[in-house]
Amino acid sequence: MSQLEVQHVSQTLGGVNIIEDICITVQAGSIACLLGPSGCGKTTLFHIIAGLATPYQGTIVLDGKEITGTPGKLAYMLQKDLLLAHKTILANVALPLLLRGVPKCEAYEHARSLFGVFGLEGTDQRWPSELSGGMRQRVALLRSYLFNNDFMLLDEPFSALDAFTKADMHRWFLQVAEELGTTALVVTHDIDEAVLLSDRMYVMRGAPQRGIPTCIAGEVEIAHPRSDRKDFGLSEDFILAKRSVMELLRADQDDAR
Amino acid sequence: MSQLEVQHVSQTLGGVNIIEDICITVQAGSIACLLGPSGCGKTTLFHIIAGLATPYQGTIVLDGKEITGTPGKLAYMLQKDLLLAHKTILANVALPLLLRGVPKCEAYEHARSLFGVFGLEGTDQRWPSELSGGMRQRVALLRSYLFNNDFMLLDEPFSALDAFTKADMHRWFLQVAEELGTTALVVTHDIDEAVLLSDRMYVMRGAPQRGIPTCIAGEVEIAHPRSDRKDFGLSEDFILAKRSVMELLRADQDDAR
Amino acid sequence: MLPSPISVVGALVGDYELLLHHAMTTLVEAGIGLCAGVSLGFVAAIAMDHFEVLYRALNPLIVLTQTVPTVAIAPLLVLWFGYGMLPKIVLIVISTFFPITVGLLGGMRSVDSDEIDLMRSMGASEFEILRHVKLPAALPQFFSGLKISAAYALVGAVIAEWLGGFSGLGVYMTRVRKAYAFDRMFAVIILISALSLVLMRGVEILRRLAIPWERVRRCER
Amino acid sequence: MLPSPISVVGALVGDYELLLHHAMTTLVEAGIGLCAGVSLGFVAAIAMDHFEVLYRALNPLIVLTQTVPTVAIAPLLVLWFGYGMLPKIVLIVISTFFPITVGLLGGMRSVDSDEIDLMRSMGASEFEILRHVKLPAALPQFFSGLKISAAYALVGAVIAEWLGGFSGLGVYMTRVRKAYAFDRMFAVIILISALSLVLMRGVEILRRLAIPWERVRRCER
Amino acid sequence: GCGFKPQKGVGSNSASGNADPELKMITFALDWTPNTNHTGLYVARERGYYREAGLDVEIVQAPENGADALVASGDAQFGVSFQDSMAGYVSGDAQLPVSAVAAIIQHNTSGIISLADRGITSPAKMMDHTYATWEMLIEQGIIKRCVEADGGVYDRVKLIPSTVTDEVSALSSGEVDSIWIFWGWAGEKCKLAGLDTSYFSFESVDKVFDYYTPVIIANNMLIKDDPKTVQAFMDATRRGYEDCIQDPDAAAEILLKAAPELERELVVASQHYLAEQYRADAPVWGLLDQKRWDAFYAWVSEQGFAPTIAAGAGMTDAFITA
Ligand SMILES: Nc1ncnc2c1ncn2[C@@H]1O[C@H](COP(=O)(O)OP(=O)(O)OP(=O)(O)O)[C@@H](O)[C@H]1O
Ligand SMILES: Nc1ncnc2c1ncn2[C@@H]1O[C@H](COP(=O)(O)OP(=O)(O)OP(=O)(O)O)[C@@H](O)[C@H]1O
Ligand SMILES: [Mg+2]
Ligand SMILES: [Mg+2]
Repeated sequence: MSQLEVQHVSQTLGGVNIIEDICITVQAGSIACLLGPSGCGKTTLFHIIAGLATPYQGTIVLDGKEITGTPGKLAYMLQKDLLLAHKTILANVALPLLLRGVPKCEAYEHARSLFGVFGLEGTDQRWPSELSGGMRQRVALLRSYLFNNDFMLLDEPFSALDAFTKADMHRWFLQVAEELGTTALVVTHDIDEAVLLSDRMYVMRGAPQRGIPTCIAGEVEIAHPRSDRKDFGLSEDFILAKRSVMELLRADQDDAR
Repeated sequence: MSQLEVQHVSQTLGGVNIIEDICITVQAGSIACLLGPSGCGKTTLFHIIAGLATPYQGTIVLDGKEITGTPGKLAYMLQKDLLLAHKTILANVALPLLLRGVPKCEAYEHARSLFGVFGLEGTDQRWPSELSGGMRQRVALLRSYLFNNDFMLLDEPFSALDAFTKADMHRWFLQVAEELGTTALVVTHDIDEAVLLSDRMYVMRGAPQRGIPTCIAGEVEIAHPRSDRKDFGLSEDFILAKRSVMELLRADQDDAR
Repeated sequence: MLPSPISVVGALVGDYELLLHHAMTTLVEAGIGLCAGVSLGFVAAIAMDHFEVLYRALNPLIVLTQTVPTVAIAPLLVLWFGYGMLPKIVLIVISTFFPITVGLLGGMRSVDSDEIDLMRSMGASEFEILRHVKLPAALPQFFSGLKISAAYALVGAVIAEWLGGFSGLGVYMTRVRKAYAFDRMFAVIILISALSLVLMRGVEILRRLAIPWERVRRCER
Repeated sequence: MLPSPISVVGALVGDYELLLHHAMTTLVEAGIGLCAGVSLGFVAAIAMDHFEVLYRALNPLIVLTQTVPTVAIAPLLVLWFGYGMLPKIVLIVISTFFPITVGLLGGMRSVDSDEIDLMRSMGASEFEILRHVKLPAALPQFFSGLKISAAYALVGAVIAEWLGGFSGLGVYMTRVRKAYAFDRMFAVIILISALSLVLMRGVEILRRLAIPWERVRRCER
Repeated sequence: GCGFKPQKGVGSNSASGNADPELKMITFALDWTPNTNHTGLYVARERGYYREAGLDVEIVQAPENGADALVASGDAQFGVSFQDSMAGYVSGDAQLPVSAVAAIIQHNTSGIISLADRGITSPAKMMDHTYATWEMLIEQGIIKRCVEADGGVYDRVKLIPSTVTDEVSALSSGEVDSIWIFWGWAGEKCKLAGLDTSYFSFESVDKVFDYYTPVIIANNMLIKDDPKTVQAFMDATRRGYEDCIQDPDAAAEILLKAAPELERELVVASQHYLAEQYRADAPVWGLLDQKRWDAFYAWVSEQGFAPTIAAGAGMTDAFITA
């Protein structure tokens, strides 16, 4: 269980102000979703949180320790699946375990045991180029999970999945988070998904390419306990949360025009 | 306006039977959506229709002419965005026009005039690596559109877009299809999107990696005219169609287990 | 055996005019040879990429040209092509086109096959695929090859001049060596190295200009 | 001037035993030299990739080793390293490590920066990034370089043997050349070419084994 | 770098530039780089002797050991070679169609040089010392014969492969004890460098080793079809060498003008030495004595270094007459 704080982060890329003064807090053991228009700077922010880029301003704090610019502290699933073309699927998935010093046999064993849950049976000896887009995405998710299931940073983890596979993965994710007390920050474009998965949603607003730096438009808390999200989609809490987010997003949309 | 017929197509890859005896007809001027579980073989089928792969069995017929194994006959937007890293965004978008022999100036002019509609203002001189995932997807869609807007084959064209940008693109797509009489076959995981955009939906069923070759589970016709899809989402036709598709998909899901 | 640096500099300054004259000859030979070698390497790579048959047929032949020690065939080259520039340029071409061909072929074959599919789906001809995808993608490896080739072009010219001839740094080198003038020997070696460095620096600058998108990648996200 | 093919084959058969003996020497030299050159090239590339300072410092130096005509420094090498194998191996190393270094460096620098980001996000050390991403990605270019180097190793050995020595194909070659035995001259050239072809074929096979994922890509979708 | 004028013209393009179309184009291939062995040719060209003879002579620097092939193929009409290396192709079944037409230096001025403190004053003293060999059969045969004639055992000469390009440093660094040199160039260089050396010539050990080295060779077809041109060329060349004998200093200047890369001091010293040696005791420069020629080849054949060589093979004394 880890707590993440994004404090007053701003970033400039190629001379363009992308995000400005972003503050986000993800409570230990909770799941937060980040929504915002395409190109607003979600991935940019995630790169900073993951320590892969240094922000122009601001700090990232994990469990009270500053980790700005320090990679390797949390699991980061990038938007591109980025499977290493020269490793088999199994080797790709087991890589984070090897990096952590787990012996090869054990790492492969452990990785293989999760292939079923992810609907990847029979693909362990295949090369990445032999998998479909959705399968690659699941491989990338599994890899991130194996690296660190204490804090996960997921950039559109389910976008290439069909409705039912996606529902399966949601169920798995919620269950794992419940069991292990995983903390997570998830980017998604699917509002239903955001409401279903998270305790809190942050909505970003801005259009950096048109000169409007992105900031946080608002946040929406979901009171409904995460442990009880079966058939949540039809509950009032759900509709309420969804409507709030839609309003925040729409305001942004109108704003940007 | 073109009519596409996929006749009894089967394919085997790496010794695995992926799809078996697939038959699909897309009427001239209509839009069809293709749904199916992740990894079932949608992209495989699209590669065959686009002429990039030769099927093990079966033929592809466009406007009464067989085009099996002949690429270049229709616009194909691949699942990966595949922007050429060594060309600017504008050059990427204008490429199909140049390939068709349009003079450079004119091609660039024409391409640039559509940047606004796609929310890509100010990106024309950028390199692909400087764009966000959703922006890249829109660039790829624009490129396909410029290649051929008579028949379009779109593999998850909107999956990386947020709800509002997606709605914008839907509106644009329906309008263009209406105006130009575009015929299209679209892969999507979003059932709402499928019902919203199409005249007919095909649902695939199978799990080739587990030894179950994919076939067509069924098709759903949407009677509601495409020219009148505003607020369609709340209509009875919509709910009806959605439910039918869900049933087909679910049956598949249960089946595969 | 090793002359003092002062006497080497002295030789460099003292023979300034003579060295300049010889260097011109060598540079012209190296320049023509490099251009011809690069062109040939280009054509060979493209042809071999396009026609698998040609690849199978030409590959051993090309390897062969690299395996015959140049100094061994030098007398033959003189016999066939005379005493002028031609045998020298032939020799330089032989030693420069190989890295270009290997680099370009490697680069063109490493292109993501999906990108080629994309181009094919847009009805691109083989030539258009070459122009828009394969060549740009092969540029980094091409420049790696060009760097090697540029280094060899000058040395190749010098060695070729040992074949005989009237001027050139290789001629100068053999003569001063025979005359026991080791300070001048080192002076010309330094000159050759300096010229090579300038040449390779030029390749580096060309590379930067030709691959602008590489600069962007470095930019942190 | 050109001997008839029959007399060349005659020479090849007639001098069979002698050629075999000389070829052994040359192959051993080329083998040791190539291994040493590849190792050195490897180390240099990795060091230069890792330390930008080193890159700036070493790059001109490495280029320099390529620009000094080997035959010019050959006497110095003998002076420093004696008459044995050492000066020959040094010469081969000098001519083989360059393509390796250039290829590896080029390959390592062409890695998708996102893949490196991914590795960093998983807390990978520089060494682990090298091992899991950069080196595998540089393999195609490495093998392009190795192909060039292998071709040069044998020729380098032959040229090095002109430095003097008691056996080796280069020694044989100078002897028959001085004796104007052109049939045997061509016989040895053919032998050298054949050996090179075998060597490069070996590199090609190694490449196939080392890059299994390349085979998959060819597979049509 | 004073007075350097680039030589122009390549191969057979005699019609271009300011070449006189009346003149007959002749290509002369040096054995390698220009040196004092070649001065007579440069003098003859510089002073217009060739032009007067109706010839336009171009002097080219051939690849090492390459002149013979060039002359044999007819790409050059004349060239420089050595009687010992010609043994490889004047008999047997791979003959080159060339013949020696003049001796550049009348006697064999080569021998073994060593540092004085090694005490190699006669061939037998080479025992237990190193000798840099080119590994040629004839070369080693000569050393063997010399050592044995002096009462030594050849096997005790320590052979090392020759990599010597600079005799002075090879000797003074101790890299090698004894080296085969031509006195007119390397010997004079050692003297100029102030080395204290011992030297003996092969000719002084055994008269059979007074063979001709270096010689001017001509293409056999040319000799047969156009003896007039050969004669005209040889006459003009002889005038050149005779000028060298007369005025070594002026000859040195002419060589230096053609090859400014050479070291003036050495060229002058060498020129003075060779002034005595070009003609030596012969009545005219260039004379070839068939008896001496045959005597050496008889020894070569007898040792089995070459197939039997017929009398007078590879030479003609028709163009230089006393
Ligand atoms: N080259 C190949 N060799 C072997 N199997 C392959 C190859 N390419 C694809 N496959 C298999 O074919 C099946 C279908 O892949 P395809 O990409 O068509 O799926 P898809 O329906 O597009 O899935 P998604 O929705 O995840 O993109 C997958 O199980 C995949 O593993
Ligand atoms: N290297 C760069 N140089 C300049 N601008 C960049 C660079 N990288 C990203 N950008 C810009 O930063 C903005 C935000 O990009 P980012 O990828 O963070 O968006 P995103 O919110 O993740 O969008 P999406 O939902 O489409 O993935 C975009 O406008 C993009 O063009
Ligand atoms: Mg993003
Ligand atoms: Mg797909």
